[in-house]
Amino acid sequence: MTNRHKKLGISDDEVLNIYKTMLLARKIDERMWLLNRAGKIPFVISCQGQEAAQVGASYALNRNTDYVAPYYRDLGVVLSFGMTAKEVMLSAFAKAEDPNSGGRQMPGHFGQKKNRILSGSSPVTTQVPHAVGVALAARIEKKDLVSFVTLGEGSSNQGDFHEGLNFAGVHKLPVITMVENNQYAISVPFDKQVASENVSIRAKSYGMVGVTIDGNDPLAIYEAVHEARNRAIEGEGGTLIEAVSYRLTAHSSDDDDRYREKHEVDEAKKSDSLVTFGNYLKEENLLSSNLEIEINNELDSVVNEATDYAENAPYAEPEDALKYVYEE
Amino acid sequence: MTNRHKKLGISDDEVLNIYKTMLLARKIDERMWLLNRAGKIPFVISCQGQEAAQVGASYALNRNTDYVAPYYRDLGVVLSFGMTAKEVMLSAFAKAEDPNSGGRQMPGHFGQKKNRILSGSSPVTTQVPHAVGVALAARIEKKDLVSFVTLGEGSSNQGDFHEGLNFAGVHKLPVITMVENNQYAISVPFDKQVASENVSIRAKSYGMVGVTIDGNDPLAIYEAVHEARNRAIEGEGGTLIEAVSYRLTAHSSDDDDRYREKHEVDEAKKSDSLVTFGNYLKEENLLSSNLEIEINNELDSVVNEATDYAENAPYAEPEDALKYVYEE
Amino acid sequence: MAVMSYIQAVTTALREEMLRDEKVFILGEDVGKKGGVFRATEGLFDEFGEYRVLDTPLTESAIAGVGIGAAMYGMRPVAEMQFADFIMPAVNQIISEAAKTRYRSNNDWNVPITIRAPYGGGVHGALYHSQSVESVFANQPGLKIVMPSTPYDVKGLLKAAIRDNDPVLFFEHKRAYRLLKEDVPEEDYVLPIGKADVKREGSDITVITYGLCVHFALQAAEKLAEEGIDAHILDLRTVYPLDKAAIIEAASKTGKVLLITEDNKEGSIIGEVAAIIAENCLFDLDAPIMRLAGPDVPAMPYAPTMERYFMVNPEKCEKAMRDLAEF
Amino acid sequence: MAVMSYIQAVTTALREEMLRDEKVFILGEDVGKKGGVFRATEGLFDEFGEYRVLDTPLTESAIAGVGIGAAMYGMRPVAEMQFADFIMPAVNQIISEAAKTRYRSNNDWNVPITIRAPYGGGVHGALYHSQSVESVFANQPGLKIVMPSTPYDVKGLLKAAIRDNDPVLFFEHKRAYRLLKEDVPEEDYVLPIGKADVKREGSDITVITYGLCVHFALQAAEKLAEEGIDAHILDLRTVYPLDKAAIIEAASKTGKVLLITEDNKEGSIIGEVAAIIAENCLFDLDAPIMRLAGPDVPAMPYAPTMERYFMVNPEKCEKAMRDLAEF
Ligand SMILES: Cc1ncc(C[n+]2csc(CCOP(=O)(O)OP(=O)(O)O)c2C)c(N)n1
Ligand SMILES: Cc1ncc(C[n+]2csc(CCOP(=O)(O)OP(=O)(O)O)c2C)c(N)n1
Ligand SMILES: [Mg+2]
Ligand SMILES: [Mg+2]
Repeated sequence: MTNRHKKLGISDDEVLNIYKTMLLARKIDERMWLLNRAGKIPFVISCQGQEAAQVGASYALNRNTDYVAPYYRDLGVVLSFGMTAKEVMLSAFAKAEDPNSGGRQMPGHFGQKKNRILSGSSPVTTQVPHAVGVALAARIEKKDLVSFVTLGEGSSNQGDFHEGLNFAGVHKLPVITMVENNQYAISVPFDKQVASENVSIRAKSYGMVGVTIDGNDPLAIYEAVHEARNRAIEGEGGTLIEAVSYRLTAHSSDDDDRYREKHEVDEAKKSDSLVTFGNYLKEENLLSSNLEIEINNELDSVVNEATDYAENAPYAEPEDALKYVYEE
Repeated sequence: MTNRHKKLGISDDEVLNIYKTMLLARKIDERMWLLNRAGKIPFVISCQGQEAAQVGASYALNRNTDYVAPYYRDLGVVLSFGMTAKEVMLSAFAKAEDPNSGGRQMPGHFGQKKNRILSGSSPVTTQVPHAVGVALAARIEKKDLVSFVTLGEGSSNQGDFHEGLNFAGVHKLPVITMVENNQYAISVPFDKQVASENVSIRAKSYGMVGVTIDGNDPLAIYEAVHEARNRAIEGEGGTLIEAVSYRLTAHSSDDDDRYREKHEVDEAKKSDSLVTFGNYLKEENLLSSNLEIEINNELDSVVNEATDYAENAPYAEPEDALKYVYEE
Repeated sequence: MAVMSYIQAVTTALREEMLRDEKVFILGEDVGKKGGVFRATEGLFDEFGEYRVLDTPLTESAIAGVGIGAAMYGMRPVAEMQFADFIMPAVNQIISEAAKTRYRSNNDWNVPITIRAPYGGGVHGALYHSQSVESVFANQPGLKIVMPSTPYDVKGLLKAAIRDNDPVLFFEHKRAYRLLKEDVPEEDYVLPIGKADVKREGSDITVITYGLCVHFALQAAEKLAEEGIDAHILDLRTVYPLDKAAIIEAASKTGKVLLITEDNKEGSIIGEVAAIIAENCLFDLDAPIMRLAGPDVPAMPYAPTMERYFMVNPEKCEKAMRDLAEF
Repeated sequence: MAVMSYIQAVTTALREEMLRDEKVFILGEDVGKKGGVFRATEGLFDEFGEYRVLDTPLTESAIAGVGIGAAMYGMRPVAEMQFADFIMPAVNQIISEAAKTRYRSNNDWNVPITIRAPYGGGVHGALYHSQSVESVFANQPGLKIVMPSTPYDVKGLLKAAIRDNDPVLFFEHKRAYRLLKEDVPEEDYVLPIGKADVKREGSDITVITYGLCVHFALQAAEKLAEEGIDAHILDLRTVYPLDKAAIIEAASKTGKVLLITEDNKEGSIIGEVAAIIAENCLFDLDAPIMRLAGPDVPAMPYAPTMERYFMVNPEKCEKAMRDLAEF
């Protein structure tokens, strides 16, 4: 009897890495909320509830060649693609050394060229055509790589989603789109936002394969992305994946969350992937109590060090605001 | 044995009116090409090949209450909704009396408030959200009317199509969207333009009914729009109709058409609805040779009179360019 | 009279107009159940119901476009763009449609829509929650752009915008929302769109500005008054089309003109103001026309050091005004 | 040297750059098989194949956005907007993305895209095939906007745009396409983006303009020369960011300045030019800064009477230049 991850070709080490990356994302996120409530950082926007999809998907990609165009919740994606906790914290504190933007953008606005993480902005969904553009470039240059782009379900109603995916569909470009359906777009719930029964059915509009997956199950997501990547590399075009989970926090530190019922959130917490996936690893005897403590300690010190470093790092000089408008 | 139009509840008179309106559209269109080639009007953009869909659809609407947001080929729609040949010709000649724009816009840019024809622009697909807005207003005001909007299949890739139809879908608004799929968007054929197998499947993205209909068959279109209107009035939301035909002319008088094969056009002409629908009426003994000649003569003189009137009508004064920027 | 914050003036104007005219309705992202991310529409969903305070999908082009369609039908939509920065996907609908419908239809159709959006910086909003976007639209005849500086002006001008039979962009400074408070009449009143307003009479120098910068300039003026420098301050209020007569009068009055905007300098509204002056009352000037504005960088950064460097503030105004007075 | 029309210069520059650098590719509506609705890309599809001259779906935001993504990857896309009027759906991608990527990423990423679009009127194009749209973008640091006036400038500036490591909007006057012809070197050359160019030396009055109006002004200048009025004509060439030094020099030289644009007057590029002059060399002026522009109506009408009324032409230029000289 092989277990689920072995069937997918994931080694025991790798599956533990997936878990660790999810946990690191969660821990950084939680720390940012504490820092925000302590008045140390002005803003936080969370990955909580979406780590499984983000990390599961990333591990199914080629993290040395593929390009990602993440959105603001994708802490799990960027950590998987090589951004460090320290770098994330430098961005949270808006310090000069932040590789995403040198402290120019709010946290969650990822970008790091050396790890092929496309720089992102705040207006939602603009990254979809960008990812299609990378896939088009890969086609022109005959490179075996895919581009991976994420967005929220609310954002899947924007014109750029339609135009971008149709463009990819016409040319069967190697782009994987993952909609992280966390049920809400700030206060507006799914049914006031998306007219279709689910998001993945929209794939039909683009001649693509579309699948809806449990976003709390990193292995299910891994499998879907893995298959999507194979199709993409074979020239069979893009895939639209809908990862269904729930936004466990308020929309951001500026949001009060009063528009939804507490019991709905409590209910969702029962499927929290950190718990359920941890349980899977325990059942598979990969995560002993000792190891769990060890991992937690290790990640806590990573987060502590990152926080300390970032807190003490300098801001950019005021006049640095003038730099890099054009090539210098 | 009842014939097709009776089954649909269309009287003999009405079915002849459909034919006459289609023929009038064709004749006006042909005249405009002649005028263009004679150097009398600078531009023409055609309805040829799409008259059946336009007129069939219009007759299934309530032409006294419903709103239409036509696109530039919809001569058949606006004639059905009450615009006269003379008014169309005034627009072709850009004369002051043109009710669409007073000679400000190119021909094909329809608009006439008294007939509830929304004013249109050149950037494609912007009319889709407008039609949704009318439907939303009808909902707010509890009016039993629908709005009807048309566009080309190329235009169905624009962001405004997606955003507009999703908006309508979420609120189940009474809007009927008809995509006139004439196989080309200027030079770009369907398969380089639309990634889905057909356009109507996109209805699934919006929780709507979608149907693909032979655009050369006015009765089939009538039936589809009739059903769509009933659903809309019952609060069951919008419908996406794809009317498949072929663009029988070049894109416009500025286009040379070299990107497609002549035999493809010749082939399409065999299904020209003016011929096939004329044959239907003949088979049903509604269109005798005498009547056909009579109708042709009647419409020819309508077109002649319209042309003469418009040609001799005055342009707006130069300084009229300053009028109506804001309410005066 | 009631003391009202800038944002309370927004809510009050919306509510009064909705009560006055059934055709007025609100649409936008999170405007309904949540009452808006800044709470500009707080309470209105409960009072007027879903279809008069409609939570839309996350689609700015549709918000504008559906609003335009409803306006053509005869409604009076008030569309909210959650942040001015996010109006960009709606530019086609605003510029190609709203602005041109009356003209292109030869006065047959019109579009009485109001589009509200919070703009401006100094709130740690970084590049995409801090921008001034008015200059994108300030070359589009058919549009009007209103940018009020006080709660009193907000109430009177927002009501005027909603009643206007043409499209109005109504930009509210988000830092002003809770910062600025003043007495506002509880009665109904409207203020004229298209008219600038003298916010301070003075005889030594003329400052022409709008939005939050009006306050910075007023604060600076009080300081400078102690030094004997008497500043005349004109609040543009409507930044497109500009009130040329008021600009010419204010500039001619002192012959020394400082123009202030929070926007990037090049291509901003105040360039046009300078051109109007240079065209119409050049020989009344005793000093070059000075401009104080944000630097020409894409938008203001998040880090407090750089954000402060970008933003106009009372100290920068004071210095520029003193320099001009001493010219 | 070869005699080339303005549009042939476009095609030549594109072709030479595609031959020089494999990363250069073209995308847009009808640019491939048809060779463009104006035939700017004629022959390139056959020479370079589909993926270097790509017919895209009818989606301007995707054309810009896909181009931006490809540019971030390292390609050099040249995107065509079929008409400048239809760039509006792409404004979000251009302003929020292309313009801000270098800055927001602290110089990590850049977007070497060129976006070409035919603009301008006088071709019976009516409201939506005649507009000047530059002012929508001329307040967006990170962007460059080039508007060449001659075939020679087209070739040198389009090559420079394609090689530029930042996004460039390249607006071509559609009436110039076949109207203007001149000798153009067959060798490779580039002209500097950001630099204005003196198109005529003169000592009595200064005309600052760009695009097709440069020719109208030159024609008028020849006529006025017979009357002894000697006009200095500065072609801005890059309208954003402006060449301030050249503007100041040209304005100071004669002390009498006429600014000309085909765009609507209020909020156009020439307002900023006036502001630069009023800020930097006011005391060198002997006359108010004059402006000649389109009227402030949404766009030019189709009917020939009204179109002519809207458009700048040599006669209007001549009259304005004479008025200024006689001031
Ligand atoms: C174009 C645009 N409009 C509005 C916003 C403000 N905004 C930020 S996030 C958000 C909701 C996004 O919802 P969804 O796409 O479901 O993503 P989620 O936050 O739920 O992950 C909104 C409205 C924005 N960032 N961009
Ligand atoms: C936004 C925009 N981009 C480009 C154009 C130029 N243009 C006019 S019609 C057309 C093709 C439209 O094709 P389709 O939607 O299939 O309609 P059809 O003309 O075939 O009926 C194009 C590209 C335009 N009018 N608007
Ligand atoms: Mg969501
Ligand atoms: Mg078509």
